[in-house]
Amino acid sequence: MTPLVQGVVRVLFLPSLVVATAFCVKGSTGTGDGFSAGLVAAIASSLVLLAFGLREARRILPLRHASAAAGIGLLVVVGSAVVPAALDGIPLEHFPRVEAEVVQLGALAVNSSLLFDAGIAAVVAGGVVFILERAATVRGREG
Amino acid sequence: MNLALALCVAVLFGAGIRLMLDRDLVRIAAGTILVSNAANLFLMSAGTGGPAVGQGQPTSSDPLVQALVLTSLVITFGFTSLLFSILHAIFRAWGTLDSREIDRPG
Amino acid sequence: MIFVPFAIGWIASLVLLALDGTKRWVSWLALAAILGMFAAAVALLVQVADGLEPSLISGGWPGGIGIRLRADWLGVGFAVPVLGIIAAILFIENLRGGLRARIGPALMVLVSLGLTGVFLTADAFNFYVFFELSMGSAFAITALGTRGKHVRVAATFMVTNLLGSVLFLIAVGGLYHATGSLDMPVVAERLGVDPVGPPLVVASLLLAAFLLKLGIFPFHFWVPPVYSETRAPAAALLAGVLANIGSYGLLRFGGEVMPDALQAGRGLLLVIGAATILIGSLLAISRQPVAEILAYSSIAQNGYILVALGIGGRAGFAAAYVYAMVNSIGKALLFTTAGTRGPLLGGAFLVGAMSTAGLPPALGFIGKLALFRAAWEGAEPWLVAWIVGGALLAFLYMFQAFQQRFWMARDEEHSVPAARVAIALFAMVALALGVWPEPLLGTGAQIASLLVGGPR
Amino acid sequence: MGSPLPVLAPLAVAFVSPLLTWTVGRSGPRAAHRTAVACALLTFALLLWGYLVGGGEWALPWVPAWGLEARFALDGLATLYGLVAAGIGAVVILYSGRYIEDHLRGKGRLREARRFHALLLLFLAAMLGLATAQDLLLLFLFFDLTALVSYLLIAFDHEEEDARSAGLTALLVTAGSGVLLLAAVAWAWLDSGTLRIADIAVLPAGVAVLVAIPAAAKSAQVPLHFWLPRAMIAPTPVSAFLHSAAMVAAGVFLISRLHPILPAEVLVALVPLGFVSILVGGLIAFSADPFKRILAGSTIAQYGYVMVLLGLGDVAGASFFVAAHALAKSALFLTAGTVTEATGERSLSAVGGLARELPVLAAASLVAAAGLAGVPLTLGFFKDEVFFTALAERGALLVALGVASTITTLAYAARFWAGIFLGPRRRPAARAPVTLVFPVVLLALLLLAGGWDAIGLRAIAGKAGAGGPLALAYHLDLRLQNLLALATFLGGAILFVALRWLQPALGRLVSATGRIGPGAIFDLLVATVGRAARVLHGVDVRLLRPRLAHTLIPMAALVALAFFNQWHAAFDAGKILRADIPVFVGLAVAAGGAIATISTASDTAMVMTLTVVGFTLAALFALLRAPDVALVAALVETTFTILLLAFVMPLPSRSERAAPTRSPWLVGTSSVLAAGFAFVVTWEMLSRPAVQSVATRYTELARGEGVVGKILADYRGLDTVGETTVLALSLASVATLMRPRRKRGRR
Repeated sequence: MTPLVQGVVRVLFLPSLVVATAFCVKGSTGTGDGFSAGLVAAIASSLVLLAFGLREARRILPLRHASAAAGIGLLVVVGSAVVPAALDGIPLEHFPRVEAEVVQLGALAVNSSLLFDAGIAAVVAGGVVFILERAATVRGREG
Repeated sequence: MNLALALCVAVLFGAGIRLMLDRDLVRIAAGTILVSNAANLFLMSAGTGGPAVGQGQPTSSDPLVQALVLTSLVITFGFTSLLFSILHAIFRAWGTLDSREIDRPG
Repeated sequence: MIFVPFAIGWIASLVLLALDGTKRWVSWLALAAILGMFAAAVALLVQVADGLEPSLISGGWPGGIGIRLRADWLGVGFAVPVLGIIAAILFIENLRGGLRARIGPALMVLVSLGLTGVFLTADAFNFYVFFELSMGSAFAITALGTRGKHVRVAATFMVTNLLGSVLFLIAVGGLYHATGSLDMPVVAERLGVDPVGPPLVVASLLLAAFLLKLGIFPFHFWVPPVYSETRAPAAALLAGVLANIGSYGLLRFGGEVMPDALQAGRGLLLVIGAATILIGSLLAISRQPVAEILAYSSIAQNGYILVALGIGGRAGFAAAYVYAMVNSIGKALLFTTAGTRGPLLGGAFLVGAMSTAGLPPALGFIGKLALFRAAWEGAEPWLVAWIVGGALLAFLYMFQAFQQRFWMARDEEHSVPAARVAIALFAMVALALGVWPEPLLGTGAQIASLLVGGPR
Repeated sequence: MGSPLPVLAPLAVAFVSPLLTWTVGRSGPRAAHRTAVACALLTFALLLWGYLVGGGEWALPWVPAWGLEARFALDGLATLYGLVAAGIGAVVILYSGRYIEDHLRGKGRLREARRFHALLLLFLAAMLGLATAQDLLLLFLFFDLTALVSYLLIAFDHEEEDARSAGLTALLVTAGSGVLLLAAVAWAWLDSGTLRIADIAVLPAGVAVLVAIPAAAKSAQVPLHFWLPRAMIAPTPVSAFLHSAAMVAAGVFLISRLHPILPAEVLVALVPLGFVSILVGGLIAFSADPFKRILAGSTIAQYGYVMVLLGLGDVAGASFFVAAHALAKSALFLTAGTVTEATGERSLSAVGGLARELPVLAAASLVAAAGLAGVPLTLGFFKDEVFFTALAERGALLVALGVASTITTLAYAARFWAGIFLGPRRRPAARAPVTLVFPVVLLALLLLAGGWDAIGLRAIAGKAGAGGPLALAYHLDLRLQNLLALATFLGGAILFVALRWLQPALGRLVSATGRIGPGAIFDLLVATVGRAARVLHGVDVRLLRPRLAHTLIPMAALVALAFFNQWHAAFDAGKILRADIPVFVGLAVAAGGAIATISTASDTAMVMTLTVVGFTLAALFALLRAPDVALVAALVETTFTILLLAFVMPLPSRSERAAPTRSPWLVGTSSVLAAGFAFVVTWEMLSRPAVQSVATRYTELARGEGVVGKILADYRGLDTVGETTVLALSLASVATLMRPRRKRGRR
């Protein structure tokens, strides 16, 4: 890949992560939710993978932890279903309840569905990157 | 409007099936993608038929249908990548993806 | 209380995904999880038997907003036996050296989770999501389970069933558009009062999707290669367990959600069912390898479920449920036995063959008795003759398979004795359910009165 | 009807003994044999005690959901059939100890001796269950169980092809017709609301016919008799026990048990059936050469007598006849077995004049043959007397037929005995071991004792017919029965002498009817079913299997069927607003892209067109005012293109991969059909009037912003959790499948 493209990709990488978190956070007010966040992150990292090749990409991105990220994401998602069920018998109950007062952090209403979206984003991003990294290694080896 | 939507869903579905009837497994997999796209468009059109929903904001179509389509999109994404990895395994085992050779009558 | 099996399933699959499935203890951990879900399902059954209907709305939202899970006779009637069969299949597979794939155990738990979801959810789209969860794990198990050349059947299996899922998705979309709600009882009630009449087109889509799942005659072509070329546990899972999504779907969507559409399609169901019995049996007779005979036999036997549904009414629905369970237990036993070697298996296979042919005391004859009762009640003498003919053909191919597998072939290397004893125990259960058929018939009667809505 | 113990004890012992014999047998065939004999004798003794104590009844709730109750009772009928089964069973098992060891030692399968004894005992238990059952469903259960155990016993030497095919034929005829019995049970239950025989007034005629067919099949009556001669390939003890005393008795037992509730017109039909079977059985007995086939023909004939007696309504007489015949026939079968053991020969033409070498066996089997033929001073005389008294009041024709039948019986009994023990000696006979002779002597003594005062059978048979003991005695006067008996002896002697000339003609006649008889029809039927199946499979593989199209055609047919049923549904094309123009453009582009995908040359081109379709759809979703979906659709499409390229790149270019598609016209029509199918479904759905949807409640609850995000994350969170799990499992499986090639796990 020509250095120009590599430069652009490197420049673009961090802002795309910001956009991803924006989607994730804005879920409950505007468009965007966990999936779009995860996909944006996945596309960004795949761009790095394509632009810099496998070895270089492993240096820039923590590719080794991709499957771990997916695992943690899934843990959060499943947790947000199971933990409220264990506590008071109703799965997927988010805190604070709708009628309860909402903790405002600036314009952001902080509640547990943010965590839920973040978990989904982690699963999507981690999973896709893991496959791409695995596909790259297989293609690398079998030529 | 209904007629246009129905026509487009029909063409997408027909093309998808045409691909799925092919002998080459990659085209069959592509056919499944088209068929799923047709289903998603069908679901989406189910939402638009209803009365325009939502005040203030630009009237958006039925939010529940949007949620359904989103879920179906993600599931299709998961399954299609699984299907392609199976094709990859078949290619490694058989060296070909032409279903005529592979589908020796069992 | 109703969320307990889900919680166990999710946590266990999460843990198992992280572990290396090829190790033996991981497979045993998966078995423990499935047994936990089975116990939770039995607890739900006890609650339903006491007359109360446990239900719960996810997220604590008011009705219609959140997704409603509920356990009624139909849901629990399917969940308990199916989870039991999965546990039995995995138990026998563990004794034989466990699943080969790294994420095998996790997939087995995910199949159980998916099926529990399918049986216990009252929301049509949620049904689709759990339907996809169990199908996805089945695709993965087949893909990972088959060796070398056989991996091609995973493609055939996946492509056909993806088409089936698309049909079901379109049907759910249609149902939502026609009634404005996804909650099954609400959909049923609004469809009942619908001026335009039942959406027959949506009903035909549902029928096609579930017939494809059951492998019934016009949609049966994917069943023989897939059932006969996957390894024993995967084939037992597909034939014995996943076919139930088809029968449950027909009972739930046909019996509860769209009863008048089912009534309109009665004749069609009878014809398709009868054709499946004849063609499935003939194809089974024509084949030599035992795995293929069993594959075609499961097509033929599922035809009886269609016939029972075609008769409909209280006796028809009861017969459909009893036959669904008879097929699941029978096929799971047969496929597992066909996959193992050694003494004691002849007896187990014989019990399975007896059940398929309808020979007492194995549990098959209970299904036939319920079917005969429904047929006589529905005043369909031609159907009685057809079922008798089907039974004769079943005698022919099942005992030909028995003789060919156990009397002609000599088994050189024997499987692990513990596995063979486990299979013998599984056969004992099939015998016990035949000698004391109360659980099946009682649940069948309850389901029939639930669907027909008559006095409990 | 007394305490449950008298019926419970024998049943319990009977059902435990096969398991007991199987486990004890582990230490050796001798141990298995001794336990088996002990168990059979114990069952016999318990039954006798139960009868003497006055019988008993035992009921337990079986299937409350259908109001069924498992009820067993030791009444007269049950005692008689139980005693016959247990008694003959004990004698046969005593005999089979030595027989089966020699039989199996030759084949190197000695360790299977315990399985043989266990199966015999299981059969005994099934017969006992059948005899004592008081409920129609229980009758069916044990009726079919006997058929299954007989299948396992007939095909005991399962390495021989014809043993297997004989077993399968027997199973198909007896258990196959058992399914008719199950249909009858279901009908009777619907008709009278209960399955308890005592509570049913009368069975409808249809049910009676459905009961008569399996009964006739199991008692080897014409036309379903052909399985019995073929089943003679089974080891001798099996023939002696099943095919003389127990298995074939189950059929007539079924009719005797249901006799009070069977309509008269069906019972009467049994009389001609019986006589035809007597004729056909006699023919087989006259023309057959192997010992056991003669006896098989004789069994068919003798059970013809029983059918006639049942047809005339004499249940007591029929039961007495079954008991007397069982003693004689099993003794003759055992004789045949011993002769085969001693000489190694199986047919009459190969033996002769063995009286001198096997004197005791000759004497005992003479008594048995006399018993079969109804010679005075043996129990057999009374069975013929019963037969004649029943026929006496029914007019001259039946009496004549009766005499003709007894003449044939005398003739083939004499043919069997004389053929073996008299005439020129063709082959030397080794000394027969005591254990193979003693059982025949025991049965012969019983027959002689029976000749004196019918060893108590008169009382038991009387009770079986729910009446007083049978009036049987020697009357030295010129009553009709005595005259008929004399006529029988005269006729029989003449026929036996005439046999020497009739023999070849009869042989040709039987082999001719054999080609068109029911047996041949059965084989033809099975063969044609097999051929039709293979043809169908050819069609299935060539046409159906490889192509998905054949799923679509029935699917389209289903939808069309539903569509035309609702023809009146209003179809409206919907209004065209100026604002919708971009939507139409988007739809057109998407459709165009889809069609373009079909004709792309290489894989990468196909992936590109797929992306075009994907992105147009994303744009469409945006135009249809669904921003969230548009966003995710676009992102999924991009990720997907990258993944697809990663998969597609390593594959060889398509040109050398794919050959031209199969018959294009079929593929063309199927896809057009599918398109039409989708068009109909979508349009029919879109034309339905808009309905008040739950979506409005979601919007109010979420106060109008970020509704879709809230639905996904909160209101319908369970869907999303499920879907994320699906995604996780798919990605995990892809990762495992994509692992570079290395030996995956140990075998």
